[in-house]
Amino acid sequence: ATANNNSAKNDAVTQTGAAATLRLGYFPNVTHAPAIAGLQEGIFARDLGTTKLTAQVFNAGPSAIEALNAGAIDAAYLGPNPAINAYAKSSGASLRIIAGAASGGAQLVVKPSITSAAQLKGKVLATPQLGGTQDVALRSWLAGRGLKTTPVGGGDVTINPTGNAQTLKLFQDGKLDGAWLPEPWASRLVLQAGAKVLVNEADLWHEGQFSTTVLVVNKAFLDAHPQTVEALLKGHVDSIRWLDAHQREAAAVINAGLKDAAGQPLAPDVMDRALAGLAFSPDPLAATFPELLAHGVAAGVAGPADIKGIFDLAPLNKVLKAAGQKPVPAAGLGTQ
Amino acid sequence: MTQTLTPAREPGSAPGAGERRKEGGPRDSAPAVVLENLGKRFGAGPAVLENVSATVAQGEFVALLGASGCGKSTLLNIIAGLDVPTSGALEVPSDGAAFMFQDSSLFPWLSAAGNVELALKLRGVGRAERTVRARELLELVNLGHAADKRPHELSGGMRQRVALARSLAQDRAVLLMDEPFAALDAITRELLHNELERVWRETGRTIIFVTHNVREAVRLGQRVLLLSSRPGTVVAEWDVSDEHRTNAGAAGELTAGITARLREEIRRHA
Amino acid sequence: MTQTLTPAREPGSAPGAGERRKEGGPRDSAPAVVLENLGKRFGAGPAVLENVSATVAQGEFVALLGASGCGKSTLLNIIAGLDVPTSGALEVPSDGAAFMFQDSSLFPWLSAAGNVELALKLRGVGRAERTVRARELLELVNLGHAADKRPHELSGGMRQRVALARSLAQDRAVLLMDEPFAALDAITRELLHNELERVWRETGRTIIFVTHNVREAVRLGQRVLLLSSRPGTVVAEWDVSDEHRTNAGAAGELTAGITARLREEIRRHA
Amino acid sequence: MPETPTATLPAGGSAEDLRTLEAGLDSLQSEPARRRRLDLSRILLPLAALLVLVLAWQFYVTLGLRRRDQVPGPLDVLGSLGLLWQEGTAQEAIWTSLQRGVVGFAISIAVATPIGLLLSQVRVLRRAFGPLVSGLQVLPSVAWVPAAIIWFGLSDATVYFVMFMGAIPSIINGLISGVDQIPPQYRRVGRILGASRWEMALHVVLPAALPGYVGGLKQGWAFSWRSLMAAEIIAMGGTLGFGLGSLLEQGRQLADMGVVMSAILVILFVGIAVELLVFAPVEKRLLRGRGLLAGSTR
Amino acid sequence: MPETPTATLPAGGSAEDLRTLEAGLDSLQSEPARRRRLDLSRILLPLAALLVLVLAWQFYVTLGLRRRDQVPGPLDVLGSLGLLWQEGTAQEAIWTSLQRGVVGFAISIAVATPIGLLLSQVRVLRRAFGPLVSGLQVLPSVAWVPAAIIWFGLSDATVYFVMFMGAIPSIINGLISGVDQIPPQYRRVGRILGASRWEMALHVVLPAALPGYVGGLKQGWAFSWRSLMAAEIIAMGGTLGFGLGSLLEQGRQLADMGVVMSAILVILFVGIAVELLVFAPVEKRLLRGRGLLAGSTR
Ligand SMILES: Nc1ncnc2c1ncn2[C@@H]1O[C@H](COP(=O)(O)OP(=O)(O)OP(=O)(O)O)[C@@H](O)[C@H]1O
Ligand SMILES: Nc1ncnc2c1ncn2[C@@H]1O[C@H](COP(=O)(O)OP(=O)(O)OP(=O)(O)O)[C@@H](O)[C@H]1O
Ligand SMILES: [Mg+2]
Ligand SMILES: [Mg+2]
Repeated sequence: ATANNNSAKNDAVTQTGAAATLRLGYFPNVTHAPAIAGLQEGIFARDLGTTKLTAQVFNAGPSAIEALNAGAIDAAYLGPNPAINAYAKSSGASLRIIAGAASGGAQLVVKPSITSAAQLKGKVLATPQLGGTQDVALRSWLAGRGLKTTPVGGGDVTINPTGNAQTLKLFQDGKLDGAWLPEPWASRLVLQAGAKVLVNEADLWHEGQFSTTVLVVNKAFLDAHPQTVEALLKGHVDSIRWLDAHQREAAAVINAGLKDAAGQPLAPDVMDRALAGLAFSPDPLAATFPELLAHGVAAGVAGPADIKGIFDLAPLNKVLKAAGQKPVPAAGLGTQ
Repeated sequence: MTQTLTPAREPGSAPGAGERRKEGGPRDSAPAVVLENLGKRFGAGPAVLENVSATVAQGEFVALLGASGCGKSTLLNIIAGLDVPTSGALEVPSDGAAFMFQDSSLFPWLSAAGNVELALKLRGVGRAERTVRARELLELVNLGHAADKRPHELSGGMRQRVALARSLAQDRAVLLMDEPFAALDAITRELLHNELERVWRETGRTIIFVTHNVREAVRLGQRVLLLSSRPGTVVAEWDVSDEHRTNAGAAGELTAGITARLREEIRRHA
Repeated sequence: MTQTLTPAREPGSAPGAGERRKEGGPRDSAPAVVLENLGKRFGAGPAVLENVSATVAQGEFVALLGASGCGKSTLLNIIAGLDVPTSGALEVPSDGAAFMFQDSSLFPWLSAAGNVELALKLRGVGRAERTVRARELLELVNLGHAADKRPHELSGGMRQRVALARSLAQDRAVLLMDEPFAALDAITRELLHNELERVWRETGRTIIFVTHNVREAVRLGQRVLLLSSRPGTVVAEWDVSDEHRTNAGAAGELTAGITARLREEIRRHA
Repeated sequence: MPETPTATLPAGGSAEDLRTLEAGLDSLQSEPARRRRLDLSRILLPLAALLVLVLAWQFYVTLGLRRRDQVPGPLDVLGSLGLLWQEGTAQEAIWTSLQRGVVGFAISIAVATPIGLLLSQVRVLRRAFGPLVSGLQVLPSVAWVPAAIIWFGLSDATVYFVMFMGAIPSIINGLISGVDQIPPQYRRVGRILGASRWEMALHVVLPAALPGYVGGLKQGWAFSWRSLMAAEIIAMGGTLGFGLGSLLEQGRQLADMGVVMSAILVILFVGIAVELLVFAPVEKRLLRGRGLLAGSTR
Repeated sequence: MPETPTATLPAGGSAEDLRTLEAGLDSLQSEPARRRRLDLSRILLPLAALLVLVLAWQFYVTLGLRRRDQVPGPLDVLGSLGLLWQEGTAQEAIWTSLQRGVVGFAISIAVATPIGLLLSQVRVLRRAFGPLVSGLQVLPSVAWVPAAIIWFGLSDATVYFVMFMGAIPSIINGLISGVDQIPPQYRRVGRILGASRWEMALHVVLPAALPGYVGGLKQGWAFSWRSLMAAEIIAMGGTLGFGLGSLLEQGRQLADMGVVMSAILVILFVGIAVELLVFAPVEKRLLRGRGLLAGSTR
């Protein structure tokens, strides 16, 4: 009972002042580039001032959510679906999405012999996680082309929700016919296993934009330390700006960060291809969230949920305004 | 209590020579162990003991004889409180009894001395005294040289002697011994007979011991009880007088008489 | 080989009454077991056996006497091939020996009949015959009624009798028995003496048996060997003639002589 | 000083009366009757213990230290479980896992027992491979997943392989440690009875080591089951059936503590049921047959 | 028919000669000398077995059935391991995990032993909680992760908690099954010697159950170590140290088989070392002290 008391302790000491520490969780993944660059370049540390920053690397979504829920970390970079799930299951008590981080960068890659949706009938495809963004996207895309699937694996196309690293190996081994994957895995399959892009998820969304990574904070932390959350957001926005401004160095910096966090960098060609498909922006694309949820319900992997209030973009817009940038909309799903 | 003692007798079995000779001595004092119509049956099997009644006075030395498998060990177990009778009642001293088991039952993880010391320790004897006392007891059974050996390094007879030393280490008023000298050679046995008798006289313990050696029973016991087989009942008892102890002829006669009675008992079942 | 047999003798120990009486009979045939200057020592401890030399003729019935802990069981173990001597040589039949251990050593997961049947099975006896034969052997030791009991449900003497039945179930030429009747009452013991003798006569087996009962040794053995203690050596041997078997007086005399010699041996170490 | 610990002397009556009374008492005390009574307490006591734990849990939840979605109460979990049951997910998961667990465990036993016997009987093999087996035992299940996927793809074979690698070393080690505790006298008797190496293993070593071996099997079952849960997380649904491990992981991924707790409860329940219905009777019978039951609390 | 299995009769010479020769033979056969020789074979044989396995592995790789990055050869893995060593990652991971493993296991023993003794001695408790303990034993480690994070956050306490929940039920069960196999006669002797309940547990039950208990501890260690690996996957770095489990998971996440195999080899090596350096000597000593070593292949 040490870590989780931390936020409570902060409450007691400085009611609405800056927190003594901020614990930030992220994955060693190119889609989390704003976190990696911000840590690597010291941007967060600079913007947080007196608040001490601790970074916590996670391997998988569940532990990150559990840690956030328990107050073991205060903020985290996550995929939109885990964020929606956590929000819905806790009836809004657990977290708030306070900014977007990355968008784009997901593709359906298949064996070169497959060139059309019709050829997928009877094939085995993989997605990273049952009910995850890509899983839902694949299922609804297939449904749109008359191919039925069920969550337990039956139907016209078999979908195996399995870990990305395993997917790479299985594909190399010819045991999979394709996969709907986020970066850098789509790129790794293309460049290291000879896969071909059948669908780019960006093509399915309005203006080619869909959320890949968002920044969330623990709700209790947000209530207790709005000031610190603002500082974090400033660092986040600065980090994205840095990424935009230093496109050439970005790859090297992210790879250095990956090396620190995960022990190994990505191959340069994979990194370049992955970055090309991704866009970094503080806009969480709130308008796409209801559709995201609807797809999940339609695919039978999620129940209907109320996500009104999941966004708290007021602090972000304050920061953006101060930086002279355009405010972002919450699309009626929270404050803006 | 002594008055009410009427050993159950199979109808039709005539008392043999020397039977039922009553005497004075220790049996007039308060009884240490009273068995009343004890019966014992394992599970749904046949009765092993039936209507066993006997009284053992304080300080008495009683020998228990009987064919193999007649229920002697079972009876001792009941007296020691390790088993419960199926019927009947018994009175025993509340502090239980010391027991020397038929198999030596030493703890294999302790040395010979360690086994004896444990008995002393559980009795509350202090550490320093324990070591000395255990050594003395092992010397008593001629095993001073084997004090540090583990049970598996001892011969059968040596193990039995360690068990004897352990049972003597307990200071209970009643001492039960189940064939204590079975695995010993004639000479060692004789030496230990003398030692046991000395200990008995010095401490005034009540001793009930089982043996298959009729001469041993006559040599040591003040009274000899004979258990019949299937079911076990006390079918005969003999008092051993001082005359039997001093006169070899009388002892031989008694031994022969008891053996004849034992043979008769076994024949009944053959 | 019989000619070379010169039992090792402690210097200065005079042969007692009846010792070294040689006879004809089975001992003239080929030897079944030859021990030459056997020595045994456990680890770095003192010698348990030293210079043990003896020859047992085929079909001979030899009794082995000795104080408790003198090395009798160790010697039988060596003869059975369960232990290796530290020095010396021995000749035994290549098919090993049947062995009745000092503790009954029954397998607790098998019933009495199962234990006997296992011995028959490992000998290659067919299933149907096994059941019949095991039942017969148990009847022989008066345990027909306890065939289905597990060892823990048997009394000490009953377990010993099951072990006897099991050792008889083996058809080896040599039978080693370690205190086979120690836990039996006088009458059962007498019955089994007769049975054992009958089996011996009928099958012509070579039997070496250890006992602490000098009368039993004289009753059964054709020859009695006495082992000294620490270290164990054959210090004396007696031939038991037919006269000892028929004449109670002669038997008593021999028994007394052997007992006296045993006492002398033990005194030397006291 | 003398006291009367048991004073059940039947009061008066003719000898005949006495005998019938005694017979009655005896038949009451006889084995079958006692066994039935004990079995009830065997079911009721664990249930009582469970009830106490559930009450403690409810109490903890009532204290309100944690958000309800993080630490759901027993009723919430029951609701969640009911939902899973209605959907059929719970039954499917239980059935899939139980089937795999039983099949995999049976195969593990069949493979591990001869290997364990061989290692325990042949010194050189034991020395050479014993430490390796212990080493394999401490390898986490997840270590086998990459290899299993390379060899077997996403099929049930992968799941079974991961299970085997968890259970087999454990059963081997259990058997070996059971064999090590056999009194050497048993082997000596076996030799005297003329047992060949094979007969020795079959008729002496295995039965003698049986109580220890069954203890080892219990641990082996735990290893299998836990490995199975780990294997079922490799992939959920698709070509691999949906088991309890998948249910647990799905709950975690959806941040649905109700589902997580439901899965935990079901796994716990299966574990307890296997203990009560399989291992407890086997152990009891074994111990009873060897006279080891007296004084045991089993 | 008679043959001479052992014909080592010293040839001639005076009695004195003979005696010294015999003494020489004896001292050669005495315990310490033999023990030293055995210990060498205890190290060399497992190494030989390992070597054979590595050669088989190299052979499999040479066959070229699989791509090299999927099934790296021994040399590739050695290179990968060397790299990890140079970076200090390997040492850090080993040290962190070993430290946690030892501390966690020690605490597990300290907690589980009294509980196990209590359960094995008190029938009602055994009946009530025994099945529950068996149930807990089959719960996969991952089931405890959410609860651990809720209670302890991302601290070492979480890792230890997950370990305890893996190791403690296993040790309890091992002890109970050891106690169950105690010959009842020992308890009877204890009673006769006047042992109180506590003395009985300490002086009779525990030492009598020791060989079975140590076997249980070995399984308990495997459970601890595997649970530790599972716990180390929760999160890497930050407030939680970087252990072998993290290394393994990192390799898996990157699909880098070199790192995965390195981690597996290191875990295997630690497991074998613990077996050889800790459990084997303890077991051997125990068995020797009770005369159970004769005929055993240990
Ligand atoms: N646990 C048990 N279950 C069933 N029967 C038993 C049990 N213990 C003993 N018996 C039976 O009780 C009878 C008496 O056994 P007990 O050990 O008392 O005999 P004993 O007189 O001591 O014989 P011995 O002189 O051979 O030691 C035997 O027939 C035996 O089979
Ligand atoms: N494994 C062993 N390790 C050390 N010493 C042993 C071992 N086995 C036996 N001894 C010693 O060898 C000696 C002889 O033992 P053995 O069992 O042969 O005696 P025995 O003549 O059969 O005695 P008993 O008549 O009491 O059975 C004893 O002093 C014993 O302590
Ligand atoms: Mg008895
Ligand atoms: Mg002996």
